[in-house]
Amino acid sequence: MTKVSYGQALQQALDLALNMDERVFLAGEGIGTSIHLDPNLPTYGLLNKYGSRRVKDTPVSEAAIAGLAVGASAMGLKPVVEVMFFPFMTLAGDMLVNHAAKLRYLSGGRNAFPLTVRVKAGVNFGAGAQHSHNLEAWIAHSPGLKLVFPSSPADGKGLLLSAIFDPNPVVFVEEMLLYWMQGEIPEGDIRIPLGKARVLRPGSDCTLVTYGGAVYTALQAAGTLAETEISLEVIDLRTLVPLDKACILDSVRKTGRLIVLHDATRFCGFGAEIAAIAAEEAFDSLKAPVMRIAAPDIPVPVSPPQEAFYKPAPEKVVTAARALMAYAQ
Amino acid sequence: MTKVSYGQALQQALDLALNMDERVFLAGEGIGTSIHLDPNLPTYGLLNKYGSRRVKDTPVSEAAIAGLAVGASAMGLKPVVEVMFFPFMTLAGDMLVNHAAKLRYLSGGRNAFPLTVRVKAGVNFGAGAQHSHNLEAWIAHSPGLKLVFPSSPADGKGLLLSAIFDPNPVVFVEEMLLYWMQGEIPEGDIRIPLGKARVLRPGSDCTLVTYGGAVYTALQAAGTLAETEISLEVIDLRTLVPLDKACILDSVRKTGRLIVLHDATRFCGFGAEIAAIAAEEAFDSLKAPVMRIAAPDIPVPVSPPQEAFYKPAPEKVVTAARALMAYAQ
Amino acid sequence: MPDDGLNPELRRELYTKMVLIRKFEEKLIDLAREQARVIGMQILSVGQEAVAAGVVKALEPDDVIVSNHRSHGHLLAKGADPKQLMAEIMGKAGGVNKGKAGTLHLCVPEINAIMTSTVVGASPPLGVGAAFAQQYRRLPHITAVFFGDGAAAEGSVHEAMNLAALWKLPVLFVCENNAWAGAQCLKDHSCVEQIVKRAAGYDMPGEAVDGNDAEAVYRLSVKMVGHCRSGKGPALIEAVTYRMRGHGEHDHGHYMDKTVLAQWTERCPVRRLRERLAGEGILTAARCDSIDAETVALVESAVAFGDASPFPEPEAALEDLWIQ
Amino acid sequence: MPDDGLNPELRRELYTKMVLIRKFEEKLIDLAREQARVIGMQILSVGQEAVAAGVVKALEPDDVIVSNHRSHGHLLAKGADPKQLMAEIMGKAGGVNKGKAGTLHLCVPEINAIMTSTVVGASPPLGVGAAFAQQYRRLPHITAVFFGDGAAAEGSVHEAMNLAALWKLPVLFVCENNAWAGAQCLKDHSCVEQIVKRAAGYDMPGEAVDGNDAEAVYRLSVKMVGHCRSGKGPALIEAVTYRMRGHGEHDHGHYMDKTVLAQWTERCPVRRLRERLAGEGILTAARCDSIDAETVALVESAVAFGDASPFPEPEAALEDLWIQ
Ligand SMILES: Cc1ncc(C[n+]2csc(CCOP(=O)(O)OP(=O)(O)O)c2C)c(N)n1
Ligand SMILES: Cc1ncc(C[n+]2csc(CCOP(=O)(O)OP(=O)(O)O)c2C)c(N)n1
Ligand SMILES: [Mg+2]
Ligand SMILES: [Mg+2]
Repeated sequence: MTKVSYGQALQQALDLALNMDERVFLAGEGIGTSIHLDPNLPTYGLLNKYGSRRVKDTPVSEAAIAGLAVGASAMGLKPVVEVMFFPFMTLAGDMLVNHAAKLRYLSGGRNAFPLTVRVKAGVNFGAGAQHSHNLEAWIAHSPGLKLVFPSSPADGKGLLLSAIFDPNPVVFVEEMLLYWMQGEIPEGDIRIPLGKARVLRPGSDCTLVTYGGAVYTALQAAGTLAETEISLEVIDLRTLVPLDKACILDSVRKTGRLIVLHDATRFCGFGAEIAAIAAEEAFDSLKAPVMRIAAPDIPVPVSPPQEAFYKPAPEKVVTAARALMAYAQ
Repeated sequence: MTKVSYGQALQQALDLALNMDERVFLAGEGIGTSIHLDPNLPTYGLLNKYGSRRVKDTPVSEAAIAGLAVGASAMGLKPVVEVMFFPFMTLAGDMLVNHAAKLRYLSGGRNAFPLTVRVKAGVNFGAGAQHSHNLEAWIAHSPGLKLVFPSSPADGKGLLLSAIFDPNPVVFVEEMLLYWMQGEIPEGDIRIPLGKARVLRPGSDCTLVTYGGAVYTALQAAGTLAETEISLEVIDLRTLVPLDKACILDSVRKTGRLIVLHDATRFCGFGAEIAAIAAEEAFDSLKAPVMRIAAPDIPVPVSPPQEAFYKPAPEKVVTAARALMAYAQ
Repeated sequence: MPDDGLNPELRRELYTKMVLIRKFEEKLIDLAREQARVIGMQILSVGQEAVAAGVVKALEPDDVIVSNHRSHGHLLAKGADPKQLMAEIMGKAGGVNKGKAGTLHLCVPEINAIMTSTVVGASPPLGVGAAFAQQYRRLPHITAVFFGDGAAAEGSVHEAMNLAALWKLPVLFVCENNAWAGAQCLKDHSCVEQIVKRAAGYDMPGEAVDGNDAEAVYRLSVKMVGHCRSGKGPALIEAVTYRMRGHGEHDHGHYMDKTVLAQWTERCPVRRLRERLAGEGILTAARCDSIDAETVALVESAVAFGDASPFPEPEAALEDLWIQ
Repeated sequence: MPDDGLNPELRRELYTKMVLIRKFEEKLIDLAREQARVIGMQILSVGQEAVAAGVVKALEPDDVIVSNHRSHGHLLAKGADPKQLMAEIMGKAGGVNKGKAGTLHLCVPEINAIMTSTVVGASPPLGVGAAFAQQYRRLPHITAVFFGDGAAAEGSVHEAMNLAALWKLPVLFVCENNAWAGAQCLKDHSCVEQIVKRAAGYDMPGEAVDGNDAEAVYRLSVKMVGHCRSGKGPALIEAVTYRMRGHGEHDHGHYMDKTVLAQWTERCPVRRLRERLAGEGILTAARCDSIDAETVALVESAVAFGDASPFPEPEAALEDLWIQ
């Protein structure tokens, strides 16, 4: 185990993958030569180490970058391409959703697209709605794409390695504001299987399901709640597609209460799916309504107090958990 | 009242809007001169009637078509543009989601985008996943866009008129296979307000929430169920954003049971939002689990038996309703 | 290596391929009329056979093609099995894609036709990705990408060309300018009459050619394929041709000028080549007739194969999405 | 009508505008260093002021501009209030967009700067839409669209140009080629050295100009604006200039060649115009100094205005999305 930042953990995964498999290459805008000179960024130093054949800076052309990944993966390569910020995923949408996700299926299983798309998510860096807009629910609603959204350095490394070597197309979401967060990671090619959630903090009163940066909002709230003897079980999904339904349902059946939390907007967000699954498959265990905590249904504003308002705060989780505990059917 | 097809009803709305307001213009691929010579298509005959200044055939350029709508509406026009099939919405996504939906908000309310995007949805025309892929959940998860999905000629006409004259950007989904379905419509500029659902068939045992072409699946199931004395209340949402939550909740509080039905795929589909709302806000009225009936999480295959398999059938609703009635907590 | 001299054998092969495409698609015209024998839209390349035959003849078997919604000709020219193709177009389990693709997304890996997309403008970025893999793996192969004059208006085509030229990828862009994008004629959807004008904007060679002359298409293709294969980057061919039918068989072309159509019918690429080869004594009329008859028989056997194949099981729709 | 002769008054105005842009942004450099006085990235046009000033001077007040992420210069040139702009960049309630836009999405309707997008490549299709409205309403106005050399690789730019040229829309495309797209220099992201080469592919006039010479930019703009306004369709200007700082103030330009930067510093557009006007006796050095000093004072008062303005209420984030 070594202690590195989330960004460095991702970097190690990229480095290992490049090192282990000649079929892996990276491409994206400024992933080689970057305006940022920060060793905590995932692609830092890789151009120097692997050269411009394997680490490719591209023009500002999201559709072509995604097309590059689709076409190259159809030929057996393992592209790892970057879409800089989640809102720009719209520009890569046709290539990913209509091609990477569908063409294998339509071919009757005759081709394959073992590609990975890395994309940055997150609010609270003051750039506003055209840079900050978590669209994981779009990807999750596109059959044929896997979807990973890790919250820690160790998960980041292990899941990115799994994503890169998964034979299916994977969208890998990086929580930008975590790049500098430190954590222990194992050395070497240690993979974490896609599709396995993790109980980050066991609890008995109420289940909280979340992922990505919101995990820390949840843990903070769990700490506060513990002071007043409410025991919150925090589940980090890690992979959104395929979803570890068993982990969620086991927990809800145990606690009888469910809060879903994410930084994306509420309406038709990923939380709706989790809530729906609980209402369908754990209905008889539920002792109280399901609660979703999410961003309000607005674009991300730039002004700091408003951007802070946008992002769900731990206090909202605390209030929700208390309300659920107080609920009498 | 006159009897016309769904397509002709939409046509009347377009015709009226063009006639009433000089600021309205239409643009899209083949909306003027079309490969289809069918009076049931919404834009049939309008080029002849209004000329090429107001009814504009465009190049095959979805981003430019959407950009045209955004830019022209910012200047006070009321564009009604067409994206031919839902999957091609991916190509217009940046202009609609990052611009039409966000720029007014980011401007602090200083501009406006009174545009309408018409798009065709539907399976069962044998074209496969690159033509058939209902993405209404994407739009619904994009704050700043209204979303309409009418199921009948009268609704189509009344809602399209409201959409065109709404000061906000609206995505208007047309259920392609209904174009030829006949129904009564009122004459003249009769509008149906956005955001109002409709109870299509009152019932007391179980609520079914749906929209678009799936409404007919629901009604057929309701008929079958009535034979065995299960009374299904069928709600046609008509507008998905803004959502008529009150109508849904009133019904669920009355029946205590909820089925959600749509032709889009299940995972993170619009049905998840409805199910989540029920689990949050009508929990104490629910007598049984919520059930979602939707397409399986696969792309739309071409082969007829498989395409038929993809589309949720009335029998699934019947089975679900019976299961809910038999459910004992 | 393809012979870049047009020897008699090669010319006969060109003719044979074109007849195959024509007869195959003429059969589809019939089948489309008989409801439910073929699935979905039938988007045919009748009149454009010389482009598919001429370009593909200039490729090696290991070269890759990426096709669009009007794909039958490209795939047959590359060597796709007419039986499996026909069964697929019928939506049958014996189809090359088990019935999941139908006519619009045919994928035939065994002939290196790895992707077909019916999203207009998608083939160029897909093909650029394939060509990248060829360059990356230092293969001597190239990728040929087919797209239409209508597709040339899509942003994806621009991005693909810039990237290909910037990285000197071995991709041959083949714009089949058939004068139509749906019901819009060229002057209604393109600001330039010649798409090939755009090549200069990417510092890549571009040439237009009579797309109804298979030999001319072949000759230009050999040159451009040579350019791509030599590592000098992409090239653009604009094959000027004409869509002899409606956009698809559901379109009766009410907006098409019958005089213009008649003029292009005069220039039918199959007949032209036949007459030329007959004139030069390379194929006798009798030999042509027997090629035609053999092809018709081949196509009939493809239809019989398709008819005999069952539809896939409905539940098999759940297969083929994920690799475990 | 703008005078297309470069009379002394106009030349003085050009200078004054450029000084305003330069001083405004130099202040932002300071503020960006003092944490939390300005919000988000500061993407400045230092060194590119001649493009904004020259192009906008050739426009009428009723003409529209659509800008991109590097917008301050365009907006100030068009007449945006520095106070409200500064307050907005600080995220304050008194900002031109109530703090919601920050630096990247400034919208200033009163000067017909109706949209700014930080999505690279978005300004051309947005501007084409605006120009369509001008043509549709038979207005005598045009739309000028600013975008970068990096943006030229986006598909949206291609679609916008084709549509504008096809419909002869009154839109002036202004490509500010500042040699960089983030940390990628032109030869690493574009297959052509001159973006203007692409104009021919749309049958529209296109000319490159020294983007560090405000008078040359103005002269070419007058010509191109005239073309657009006369109903002949769009035109493309490529203003060749240089980004004198990092991509934004968070970027210290470690990848930039200091020698090249020094060469371009020699060609500073503000100094060049000042020296030229002084040399010709149009502005004395003293007058220049007093313009500079007045501008600094103006900028300081803008900062004071911004400082004095409160942050918006958090809950006001819920406003301004929908029109009821
Ligand atoms: C992105 C997208 N937009 C629209 C369509 C509908 N469409 C199918 S073919 C076609 C015309 C294409 O014209 P062209 O590229 O010239 O090819 P051709 O049909 O003439 O062979 C259109 C608009 C589509 N399939 N994909
Ligand atoms: C669609 C999109 N992709 C990527 C980015 C990130 N980005 C911001 S500015 C920039 C470079 C743009 O270069 P150019 O168009 O030349 O403008 P300049 O910054 O040089 O003024 C990039 C890649 C973005 N904002 N939008
Ligand atoms: Mg065509
Ligand atoms: Mg630049």
